[in-house]
Amino acid sequence: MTAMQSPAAPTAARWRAIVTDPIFIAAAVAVAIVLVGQLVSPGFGAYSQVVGMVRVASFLGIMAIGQTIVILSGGDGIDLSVGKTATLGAIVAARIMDGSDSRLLLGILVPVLVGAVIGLVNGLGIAYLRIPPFVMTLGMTGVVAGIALAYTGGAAAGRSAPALTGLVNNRGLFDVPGVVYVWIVLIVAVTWLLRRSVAGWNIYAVGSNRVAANLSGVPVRRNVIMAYVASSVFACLGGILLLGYTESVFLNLADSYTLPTVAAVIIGGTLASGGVGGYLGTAIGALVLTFLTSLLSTMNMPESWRTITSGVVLLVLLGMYGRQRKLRT
Amino acid sequence: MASLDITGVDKRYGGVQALKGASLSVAEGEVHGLLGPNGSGKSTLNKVMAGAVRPDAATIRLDGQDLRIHGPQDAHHHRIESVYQQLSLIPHLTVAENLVLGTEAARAGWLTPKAQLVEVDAMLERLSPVLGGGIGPRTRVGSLNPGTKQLLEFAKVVLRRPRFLVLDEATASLHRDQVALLFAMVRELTAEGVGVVFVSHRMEEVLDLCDRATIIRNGLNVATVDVKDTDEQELVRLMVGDLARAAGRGERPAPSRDGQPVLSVRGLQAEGLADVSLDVHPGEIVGLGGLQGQGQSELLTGIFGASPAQAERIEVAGDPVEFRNPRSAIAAGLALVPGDRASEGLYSVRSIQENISTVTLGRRARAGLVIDARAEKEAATSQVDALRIKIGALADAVSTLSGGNAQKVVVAKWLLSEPRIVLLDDPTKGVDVGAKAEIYAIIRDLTAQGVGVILNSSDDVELAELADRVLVLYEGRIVQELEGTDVTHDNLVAAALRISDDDTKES
Amino acid sequence: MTTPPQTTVGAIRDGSWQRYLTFSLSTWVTIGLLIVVTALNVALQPTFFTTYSLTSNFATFAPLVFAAVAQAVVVIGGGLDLSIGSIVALASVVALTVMDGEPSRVAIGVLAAIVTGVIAGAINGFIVGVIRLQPLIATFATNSVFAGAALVVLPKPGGMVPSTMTTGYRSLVIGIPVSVLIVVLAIVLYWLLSRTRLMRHIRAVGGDRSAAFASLVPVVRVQMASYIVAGAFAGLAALAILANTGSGDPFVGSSMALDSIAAVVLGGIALAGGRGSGIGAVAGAIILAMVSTVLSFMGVPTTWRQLASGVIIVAAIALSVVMSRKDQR
Amino acid sequence: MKKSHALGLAAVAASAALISACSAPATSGSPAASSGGDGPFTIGVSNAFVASEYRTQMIDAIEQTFDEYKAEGVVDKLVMENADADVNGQIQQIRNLINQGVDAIIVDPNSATALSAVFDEAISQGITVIAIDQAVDSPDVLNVGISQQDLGAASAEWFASAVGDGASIVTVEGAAGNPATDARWAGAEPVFAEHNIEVLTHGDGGWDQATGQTVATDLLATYPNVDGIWTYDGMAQGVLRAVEAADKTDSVTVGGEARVGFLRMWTDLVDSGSDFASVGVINPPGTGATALHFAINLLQGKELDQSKVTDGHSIILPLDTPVTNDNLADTWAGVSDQADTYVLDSILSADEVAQYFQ
Repeated sequence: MTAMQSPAAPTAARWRAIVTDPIFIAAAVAVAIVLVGQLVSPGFGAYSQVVGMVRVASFLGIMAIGQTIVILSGGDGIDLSVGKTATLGAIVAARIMDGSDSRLLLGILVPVLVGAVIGLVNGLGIAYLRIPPFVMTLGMTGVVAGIALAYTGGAAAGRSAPALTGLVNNRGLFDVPGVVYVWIVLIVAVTWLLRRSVAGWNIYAVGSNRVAANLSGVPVRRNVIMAYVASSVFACLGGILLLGYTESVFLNLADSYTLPTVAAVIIGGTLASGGVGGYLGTAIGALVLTFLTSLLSTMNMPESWRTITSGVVLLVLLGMYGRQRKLRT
Repeated sequence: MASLDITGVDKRYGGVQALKGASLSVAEGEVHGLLGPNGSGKSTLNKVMAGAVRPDAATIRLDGQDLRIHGPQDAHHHRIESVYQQLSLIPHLTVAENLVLGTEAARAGWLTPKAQLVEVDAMLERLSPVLGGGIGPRTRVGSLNPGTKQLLEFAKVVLRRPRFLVLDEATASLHRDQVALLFAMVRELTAEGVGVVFVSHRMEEVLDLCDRATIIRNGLNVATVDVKDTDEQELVRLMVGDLARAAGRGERPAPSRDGQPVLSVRGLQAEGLADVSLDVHPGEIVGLGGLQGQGQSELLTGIFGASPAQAERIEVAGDPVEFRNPRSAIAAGLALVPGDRASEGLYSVRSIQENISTVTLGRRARAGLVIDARAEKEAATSQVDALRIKIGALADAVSTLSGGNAQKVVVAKWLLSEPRIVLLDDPTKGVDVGAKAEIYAIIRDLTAQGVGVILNSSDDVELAELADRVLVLYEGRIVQELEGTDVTHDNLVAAALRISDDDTKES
Repeated sequence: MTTPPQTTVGAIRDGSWQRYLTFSLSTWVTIGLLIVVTALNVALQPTFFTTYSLTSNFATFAPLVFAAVAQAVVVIGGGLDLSIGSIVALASVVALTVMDGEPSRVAIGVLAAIVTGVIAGAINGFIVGVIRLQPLIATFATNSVFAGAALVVLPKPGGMVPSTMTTGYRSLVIGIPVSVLIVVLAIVLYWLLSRTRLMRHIRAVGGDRSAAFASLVPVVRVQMASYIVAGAFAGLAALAILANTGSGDPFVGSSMALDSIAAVVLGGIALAGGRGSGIGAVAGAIILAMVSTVLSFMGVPTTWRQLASGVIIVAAIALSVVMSRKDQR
Repeated sequence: MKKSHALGLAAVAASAALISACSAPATSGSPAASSGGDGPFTIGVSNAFVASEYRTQMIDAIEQTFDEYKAEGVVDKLVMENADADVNGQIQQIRNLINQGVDAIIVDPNSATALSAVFDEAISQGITVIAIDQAVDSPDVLNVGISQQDLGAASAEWFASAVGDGASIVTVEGAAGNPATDARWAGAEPVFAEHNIEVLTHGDGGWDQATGQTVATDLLATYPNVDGIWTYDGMAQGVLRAVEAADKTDSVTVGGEARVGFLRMWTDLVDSGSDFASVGVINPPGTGATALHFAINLLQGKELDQSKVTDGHSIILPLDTPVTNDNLADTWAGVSDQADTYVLDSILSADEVAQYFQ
């Protein structure tokens, strides 16, 4: 983050700071994957393919906004319910929109409200009952899955509004689909909010030292709760966009996104213990993960080796900058 | 005669040089005092011996042989054992489990506790008169009081049969009779030829127990003396250097105490505090004295709404207030510079700018929401300039700063809130001399503006220099009040040790 | 712990009788939950105590029981292992391949499962202890690696477990179902483990890493060992699954990591480490398994069952967490 | 649907026959289903994957058919074990059913082999076990369903003729290691070989249209000159969307699926004047209800006509006529008001099932 905040003074130390910055490393890895992909299977680095991959990354990226905030807010923060919440958001949205543009707005608002309630429950359990976030959100995963099942009766119905499908699937300016612009706007907005709003600074304060934050008059619990609310809200938003991608919804649409959101945050250089990092890194982390998945699937590598490779890549990246403090200092 | 010699120890933490070629030599059978003001590097030196800290440079010799100590286990291998200032008991384990931790008897990995339990029982039996009731080998350690824990820590190390024993502030939380027992046991050990390094802030303990003493200051050796040939004044002089002499009462006129107090507390109760009442007048510095850990910090956090406390009445400038949390206290014009800078005062991984801004962020923000980057920068810069904080850039993490500058950042964030009452909990702990003087100047400036200050300090020299009045606490109560010219170093030491009654000195 | 409640003032100040009560709280929650689900099971299922019912129920509990003990060891040591499930999968397919359906090779198969678990655990331990990556994200990454490896060993479900294993698993020894004995074995193994110096050190490291380091505990080695022991238990879980299913499946155990964590929390083990017992985790695993059985016997409509179980589990976890925190005071 | 209508009548007929035919009391715990019983029977269903609309449709059909039998007094209780579970969890489900004293179990198995032992437990207690959707190896369990291999072959036949001999294609298939994925490929591979079609790579679509869409996009980028993408139910809609996004619906042939969402896109394309062609081979979720008919017949003591049984314990149901451009309009008219996830279905009537018995 430091590299981003300070004016670029081209001294050696400054350069070293930039080169060892997780964001730089992650971005370099993302570029490297595209280059390797282009060498291994020509066409992988083509403009339209890269745009296509960025589009796919946007779903993960948007769901990871909340995960970033939750992890930044510290206290072993993590939200394991994002995948299920995103799925529920998409299910509710599909049912409300039901293929009609006139209900688009309602179809976005209601799921977002549903998400806010889920996040509120997570936040209250974590802030007031002081249930460890890992356990609380893991438990909520079961609850949200249950809600989705009870709500749909086992078969999700409805369809995305055409405008939403168009936003995600139709190419717009520079052949780039609208969803990518939405994501870019969100990257700018979230990064800006984290750096330039009172709420954002308070998240960093709470994440880096809760005792000091409390003693400085920062409302710790309120910030923690808001982080989880934001997480579920962005999860639902991501789910809604995913609905636009597939047009119709199914019961495990976004379930598999949970752990990748955490991975994207960590690859993006946000400290797992909170207080340091930001959304730009996460967005690049989402690109890295998506590019990697795409590369491995076009390389005709069997599923087994693809799984192994992605695990190893994650470990190597973490080894480069995710190490914890030594005991003997 | 066998001895443990450690020489040429250098250790740097970030921007702070904790040790610069310090050395220490302990002979078999002696108790060797290690003295120095706070932050002089005593604990770091001890930890180097214990293997808990990796020195930048050091030579350790045992009986003339070079030793390599890469970790606590290496030290243990040479039977060098330490009681750290920060206790190393595991809260969820029992007393017996803690006492043998790391040295459990085992056959092929399976615990064979019987023989050891006999030793543990014997040790607990020995300690039992001063240990408090109901503590047995199967008691869990977590809920025990600090004194008991400290004794157990000592017992744990003694059970390891040390040849050399480091006791770093091992008596800080102990009662008088507990200290007496510990001393008796130390003397038994030295009689058996054990060499002991003894660190304590209580001069009379050093004079009582030690044969020799090494004094370090700012990471450098000052002197090694035979305790028999010296006295308390001399030791204090060596420890604090010229500072003690130079410390005057400052130029400040004594504040008036006629008007309405800016802060008035009646009947404050909390854990570790019993029925404390006090008044602070505008421009007044009220010191909190006594041995540390007698409720001073609890009093400050209790007033500030940061820890559960009930008061009959708290008034700020005559208005009754009730602080449920620090936020309400801040709104009423209070500020707290907490005792543990790193864990309570700073966001160490965040920038200096953010640390300075945190309390007053909402005031400068547009509509209370959006940060005005220029206003933030100006505010922080003004504080950095005013307090002469030495920084690289405002965007640098606060962890890059030295102790004194970091503390100034804590102070700076409060100055921006323009407080009416400032609560300072040991504000110069681990701060070097120069920065200390600057912090004193800041405190005096505040009082000149009519701010009321409560200052808790572990440094009696500091209280003597700054405080208009000192409330001496003992076991959570105000037991004595020193005022005006009575606030002297000697009186403070006397009051802290509660020897004034016996010595029939002035009070 | 045997101090009677009526006690002297001195004892109250030292907190011994209060500690007696509060120490029990989280244990009592676990025991209480176990009693409640068992009672419901017995009430709803009159055949509960028949030999077949006992055999079959415990046969299903056993794999999660071992996985929960594995997780318990790691969690007590202050870590977390998200890869338990894929270690189970890997160990099971390796053992299956080694045995190749030959009853004479059962012993080698057992050894192979445990050794596989130990190796996987050593990899986890090395990454967490020596390389110092954050356990959550590190084991998430190794989870991919092990899951991929399982697919390499056995690309698709199949293979035969020696019939001696499957029939033995369902038989009786002196009138007691073998599956019950195997769950008892898990308890006995943990009890034996708890009497080793290693487990004492694991608890110390989980309780306070730096204090343990200062107290001569070889922290890094102990951390590694905790993952290795967990791997060994995961190997045993793999064997229980093989005996229960009679066949191999590289995808088995996918839900086991999160289930084992839920079991550990239900068993009164604090995720912060240092506290609790693997025997609690056994109880937690059984509670978790029985909740779904109870709901099915209660005739809760299937679309609502998941929601019901989610809510019950969250409530039980909250109770367990809140009570175990009271122990700390 | 049409066949469901027939079902009601069939059920009436069947139960009428039943009431008159069955008078001998059933001995509980009779070792074999063939010994016959007079009911009413308790039926158990085990499904270990609920987050799937296909499975829900399957369960719904079973419930509907069950209710019709119940109205006739043939059955009295349906015990549902319907929750996400792995193999071990499904074993627990089946044991729960055994413990609840069911007479027959209809199971959509998670594994072909891993449930064998628990099936033996059920059968030894006299329970009739029928596996649907995925065949199992246990010789005493009756498999009822279409052949996934035949489905793969049928889809590949159409596809091969659409892309032509010697074409280059890629595939987007289900999850690696999944039996249905392997069986479908086993059916398709010889067909492609026969037509000299080169398969450049196999994509893994994870039975999930979002993944299918992403993988197809990736493959189109790296193999821009492919003649077709062979895929099937679950992923086809996503693949088609990727092809559409690449603007290649005219040049790239897409294997299809018999699901409303896909049919809608297909119809829209055809309506917009495209000569897009595809195929939807039906994998009917209604097999579950068909299996219930088999279960009732077996419980009533009827003997299977061994000439209609494959490898001793499998009933291979014939494939329905696939959806192609020829019958697309008619098919679409019948299902256009269903949800996108609805799968074209067929349930054998009780009469049709009776044909399988002696």
